[in-house]
Amino acid sequence: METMQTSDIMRIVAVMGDVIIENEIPFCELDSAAGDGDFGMSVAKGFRVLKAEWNDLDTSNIGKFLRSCGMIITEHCGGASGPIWGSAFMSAAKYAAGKTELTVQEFAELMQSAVDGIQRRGGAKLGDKTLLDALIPTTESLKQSAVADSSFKKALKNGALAAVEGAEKTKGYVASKGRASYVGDRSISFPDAGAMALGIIFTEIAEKF
Amino acid sequence: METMQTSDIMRIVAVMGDVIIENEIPFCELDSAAGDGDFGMSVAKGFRVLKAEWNDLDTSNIGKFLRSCGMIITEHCGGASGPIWGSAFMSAAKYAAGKTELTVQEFAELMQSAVDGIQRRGGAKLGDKTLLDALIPTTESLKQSAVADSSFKKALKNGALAAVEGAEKTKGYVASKGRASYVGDRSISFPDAGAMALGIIFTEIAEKF
Amino acid sequence: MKKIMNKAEDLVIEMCEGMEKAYPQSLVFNHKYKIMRRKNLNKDKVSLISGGGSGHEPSHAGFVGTGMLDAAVCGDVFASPSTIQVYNAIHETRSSMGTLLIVKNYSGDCMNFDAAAEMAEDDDDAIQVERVYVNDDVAVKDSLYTVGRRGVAGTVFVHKIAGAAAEKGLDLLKVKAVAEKVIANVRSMGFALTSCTVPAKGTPTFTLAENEMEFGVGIHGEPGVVREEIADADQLAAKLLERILGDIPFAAGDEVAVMVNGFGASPLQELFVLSNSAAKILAEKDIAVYRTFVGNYMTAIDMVGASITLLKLDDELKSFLDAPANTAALNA
Amino acid sequence: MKKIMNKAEDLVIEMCEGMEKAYPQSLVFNHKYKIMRRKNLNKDKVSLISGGGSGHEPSHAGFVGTGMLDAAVCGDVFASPSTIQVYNAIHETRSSMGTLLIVKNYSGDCMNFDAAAEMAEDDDDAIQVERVYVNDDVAVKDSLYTVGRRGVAGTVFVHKIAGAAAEKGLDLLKVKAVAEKVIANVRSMGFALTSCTVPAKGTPTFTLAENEMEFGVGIHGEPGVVREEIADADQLAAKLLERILGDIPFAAGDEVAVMVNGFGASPLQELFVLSNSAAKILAEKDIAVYRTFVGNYMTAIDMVGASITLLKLDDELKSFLDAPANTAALNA
Ligand SMILES: Nc1ncnc2c1ncn2[C@@H]1O[C@H](COP(=O)(O)OP(=O)(O)O)[C@@H](O)[C@H]1O
Ligand SMILES: Nc1ncnc2c1ncn2[C@@H]1O[C@H](COP(=O)(O)OP(=O)(O)O)[C@@H](O)[C@H]1O
Ligand SMILES: [Mg+2]
Ligand SMILES: [Mg+2]
Ligand SMILES: [Mg+2]
Ligand SMILES: [Mg+2]
Repeated sequence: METMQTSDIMRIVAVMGDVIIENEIPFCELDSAAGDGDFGMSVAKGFRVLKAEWNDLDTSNIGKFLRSCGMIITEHCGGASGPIWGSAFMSAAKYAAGKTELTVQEFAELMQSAVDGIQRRGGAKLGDKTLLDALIPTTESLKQSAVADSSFKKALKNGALAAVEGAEKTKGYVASKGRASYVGDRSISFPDAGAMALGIIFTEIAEKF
Repeated sequence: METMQTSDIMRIVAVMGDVIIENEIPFCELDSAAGDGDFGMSVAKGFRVLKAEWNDLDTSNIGKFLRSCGMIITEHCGGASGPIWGSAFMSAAKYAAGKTELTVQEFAELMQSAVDGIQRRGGAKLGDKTLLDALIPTTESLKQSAVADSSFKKALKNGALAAVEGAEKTKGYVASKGRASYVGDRSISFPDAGAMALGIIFTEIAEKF
Repeated sequence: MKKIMNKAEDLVIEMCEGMEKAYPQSLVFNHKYKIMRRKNLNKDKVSLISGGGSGHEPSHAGFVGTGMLDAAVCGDVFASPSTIQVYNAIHETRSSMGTLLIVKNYSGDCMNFDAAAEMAEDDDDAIQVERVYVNDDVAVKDSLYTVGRRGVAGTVFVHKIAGAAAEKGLDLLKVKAVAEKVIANVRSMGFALTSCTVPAKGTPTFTLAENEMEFGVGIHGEPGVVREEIADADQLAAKLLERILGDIPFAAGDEVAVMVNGFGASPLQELFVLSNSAAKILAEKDIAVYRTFVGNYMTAIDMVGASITLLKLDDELKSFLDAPANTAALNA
Repeated sequence: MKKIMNKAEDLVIEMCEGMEKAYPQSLVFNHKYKIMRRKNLNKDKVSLISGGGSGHEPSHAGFVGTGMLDAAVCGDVFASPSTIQVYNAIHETRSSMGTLLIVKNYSGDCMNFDAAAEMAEDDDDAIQVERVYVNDDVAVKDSLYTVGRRGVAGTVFVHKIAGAAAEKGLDLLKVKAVAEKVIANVRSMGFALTSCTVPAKGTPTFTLAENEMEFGVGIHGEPGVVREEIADADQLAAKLLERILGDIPFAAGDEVAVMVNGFGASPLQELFVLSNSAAKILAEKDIAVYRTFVGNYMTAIDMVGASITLLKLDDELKSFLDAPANTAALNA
C-alpha cells in the first residue's frame, strides 16, 4: 500500500510555508474586507521562523516533526492564527505520535485530528465562516479517497478541490467566529480569508506532490 | 479756538468700534501672514462688548468716558490687544481727567499719552513693526497741525494719511515685538496687522468727522 | 503615514523599551516574550495578567503596578500575543495565590489566553489560573451564535478594581468574582471621526468623508453600528448614552463611574467637552456620577474619536475603585 | 475640521465645566473670569498662578492642585487671558505669603500678567506679586532685540518644582528663586508632522506635504527653524537633543529630567519610541536621566508632533521634583 514517509510530510509542510510566505500580502488583503487585515502577516510570521529553524527540527518521526512545527507556530504566529494553526499541528502530532509512515487512510485521520484540535480550541463549526469551511471538506474528501483506494496524488488533488469549493461557499455566509463576526451582515459577499488561503495552499501542495 | 466736546470723542470711538467690528475678518487675515491670525477677533471681541454697554458708560467728561472704555477693552480684548489698546485708552483717560473739551493741541497731547501708555506696557519703539509705526506718525502729524493752527477736519485727515504711510513702511521691517517676531526674516514683505488696522480706522474717522 | 518611529517591525519592542526606561523603578520588560511586569512582585497576592494586541496604549502596560496589573503581555499591533507569551507571563508572575487572566473578548485573545492557562495548569508544578472575559462594547450584539461583544475601555475598570481586590489579599475566586461583577456592570460605546493607521500597513484602515463618522467603531477600527453624519458633542453624548443605558438596567438614583476615553488623536479639550455633555445628560436622568475619568486609556493608535463607558457601582466596587494605585497611566 | 465639540465659541467654557465636573473634590471654576482654582486653598503658602491661551490641555488647569498651581487663568484658544482675568485670579487665591505668576514668554501673556500684577499691587489692600517668565524653546533665538525665546513644555517643570517649594512653605522670593533656577536650566525643542486646527478658524494653520515636517515649531503652530523632510525617531531625537544640548552647558555626568511631550494627536506608542531614542543618545553622551515624563503635557490642540525637554537637576530641584503632587494631569 502506498504510504507517505516523514520526508513527504516535511515536503508538504515546506510547500505550505512557501505558499504562505509568498502570499503574505494577498492573504492580508483577503482579511481586510471584513476582518482586520493581518491574517497574511500573522501566519507568515510563524512560518518564517519555522523556515529559519528548519534544520534544527526534530524529524525522528512524523509526530515529533509536527510537534516541533506546532510549538513554533503556536509561539510565533500572531493573533487568532497562532492557536488555530498551532492546535492543528499539535493535535495532528498527537495522532502521528511515533509514526514514520502514513497510508491515505491514516493521512485522512491525521487531518481529522487537526480539525478536532481547531474545534476544541476555537469552538467553530462548519458554516461559521472560518478556515474549517475549507479544512473539513478536504478531510471528508480524503476519507472518501481512502475508501476508494486512491493514490496520494489523486487524494491530494481532490482534497484541494474540496477546499477551494468550500472556501468559495463562505462568500454566502455571515461570519459568526473571528473578527469578521463583528461586521455581521456586512461580511456577506466576502469569502473567509483563512478558508481561501487553505484552498490556495492545498492546490499548490497537490501540484507539487 | 475750535474744540472737541465729550460727544465728539464719543463719536470718534463709536466709528472706531464700527470699523473694527466690520473688519474683523480682514484684520485676522492681516495677522495670518506672520502672526497667529487672531488680531481681528481679539480687538472686535472687546469693541463688541463696548458697543453693547455703550449706554451705561460714564460720559460725565472725556476722562471718565475714556476710562470706562479702557476698562472694557482691557477686560474683553484678547491676546496682546487687550493690554495694548487698554493701556492706550487708560493713559489717554488720565490725560483727559476732568476735561470736557479739547483743542487740536490738547488732542495731540492726548494721543501722545496713548502712545506713552502703549510703550510703557509693551516696550516697543518706532520700527519694531507694531501699531506704533502708525500711531506715532499720526501723533506727530497732529502736533504739527496744532502748530499750524489747522482745523480738526484737516488735522484728522493728515493724521490718517500719516498712519497709512507708516503702516505701509512696516512691510520693510523685521518684526521684533509680538508674535510675528518669532518668524524673524520671514516677516519681511508683510505689513504689521495692527498698524494697517489703524490706517483704516483713522481714515474712516477723518472721513466721518 | 506620518508617524514618529523607526522601522514598523521594531515599534512594539522600542515602545516597550522606552517605557521600561521611563519607569526603571517599577517596571521590567522581558524582551523575548514581550512581557511588561512589576519590578517588585508580591508573591502573596493573586497575580493579575492582562494584555492583547499593542496599539491601545497606555493599555495594557501602562496599568502595570501596585493596585492594578502584575504583568501585561504585548502582542504585535492589533494582534493577540501568542499562547507561549502568555504562558511565560503566568510563570514569570506566579504567586502562592494563583493567577487571574483579564482577557478582552476577541477570539484570538481568548484562544491564546485559554491555551496558555491550560498549559500552565497541565505543568508538573501546576499554577491555578482563572480567566475573565471583558465584553463591554454595546455596539456589538451579544448573542449565543456569535463570539459576543468586544472588550474595550471598560477593561481598565476591571484592571483597577480587580487589582485593588488582589492587593487587599482576596483569594483567586473572590478576585475573579469581583472582576466578573465589574464586567456585568460595565458598558461602553465609541465613535470614530477618522480611521487609525496600523504602522506596518501605512495607510488608514478605512476612509470617512469629511462629514462622516463611524458610530460604534471598535478599538481596532472595526466597523460599528452605522456610518453617518457627524454630530455635535451634545448629540454624540446623547447617542452613546442612549445605547449604553438601553443595554443595562439603570435606575434613577444609581451611582456610576464614567470614563470618557480618547482613541489616541482627539485632544483633551474635546474629551472634556464630551464629558461635560455626558454629565449634563446623566444629571437629567438622575444618575449620580461618583467619579469621572477623562483621557486616553484604551486607544486605537491614532484614531480621532472617543468612547464613553459607564460602570454601575455598589459599595464594594466603590471602595476598590478608590483604593490606591500606582502605575504609569493611573494613579490613585 | 472634524472635532468633538458644540459651538466653537463655547469650547473653552464647556471644556472647563467638564473639567470641574470631573474633579468636583479638588477644582472650582470661576465662569466669569475663566479661572480654574483649587477648591481648598491654603492661605499660608505662596499662591502660584499660571495660565495663558487655551489649547494646550492639560496645561494649565490640569496642573492645579496640591503641590503645583493654585489657579490657572484660561484665555481663548491661543489668546492670552485678559489683565482683568489675571487680576481676579490674583485676588481669588490671595494668601498671606504673596503670589507668584508663572508666565510663558509671549508678548500678550507678559503684558496681561504684568498689568494684572501692577493692578493688584496698586490696590488699597495691595497683594505682593512676583513674576517669572518661562522661555525654554531653543528653536527661537534669544536676543536683546527680540522678545526672546518662547515658553513651551518646560513650563510644566516650573509648575511642579515651584509648586513643591511653595507647598513646603518657602517665602515668595525663595519660591521665585527656585522657579528661576528651573527656567535657567530647562530647554525644549519640538517638531510638527501636521498643523493644528484652531476650532474658531476650522482649517489648519499651515500645510505640510506628506514627506515634510516643521522642525522647531511652536505650540501655537508658529513656524520654527526649518521645514524639511521627515526623519525617523532616532534622527528626530538626535536633532532635537543636538539643539538643546548646544544651548545650555551640559557636562558628562550631569543629571537631567527628560520630558517627551506630545502635541495632542501623536499616540503614546510613538512618544515612547521617541523617548527610547532619546534615552539611547543621552546614555551615549553620559548624561544621567534621573526621571522621564512621557505624555501629553503641553499640547498644541490636535497637532501631530512632539517636543523634548531637558531640565538639568541639582539636589534641590530633585527633591522638589519628587515631592508629592495631586492634580488632574500629574500625580507624584
Ligand atoms: N474560532 C475559529 N476557528 C477556526 N478558525 C478561525 C476562528 N476564528 C478565526 N478563524 C480563522 O482565522 C482567520 C483570521 O486569522 P487572523 O487574521 O490571524 O486572526 P485575527 O482575527 O486575530 O486578526 C479567519 O479568516 C478564520 O479563517
Ligand atoms: N509690544 C507691542 N507694542 C505695541 N503693539 C504691539 C506689541 N506687540 C504686538 N503689538 C500689536 O498687536 C498686534 C497683534 O495683536 P494680537 O493678534 O491681538 O496679539 P497676539 O500676538 O497675542 O496674537 C500686532 O499686529 C501689533 O501691531
Ligand atoms: Mg485578522
Ligand atoms: Mg495675533
Ligand atoms: Mg488581528
Ligand atoms: Mg494670539
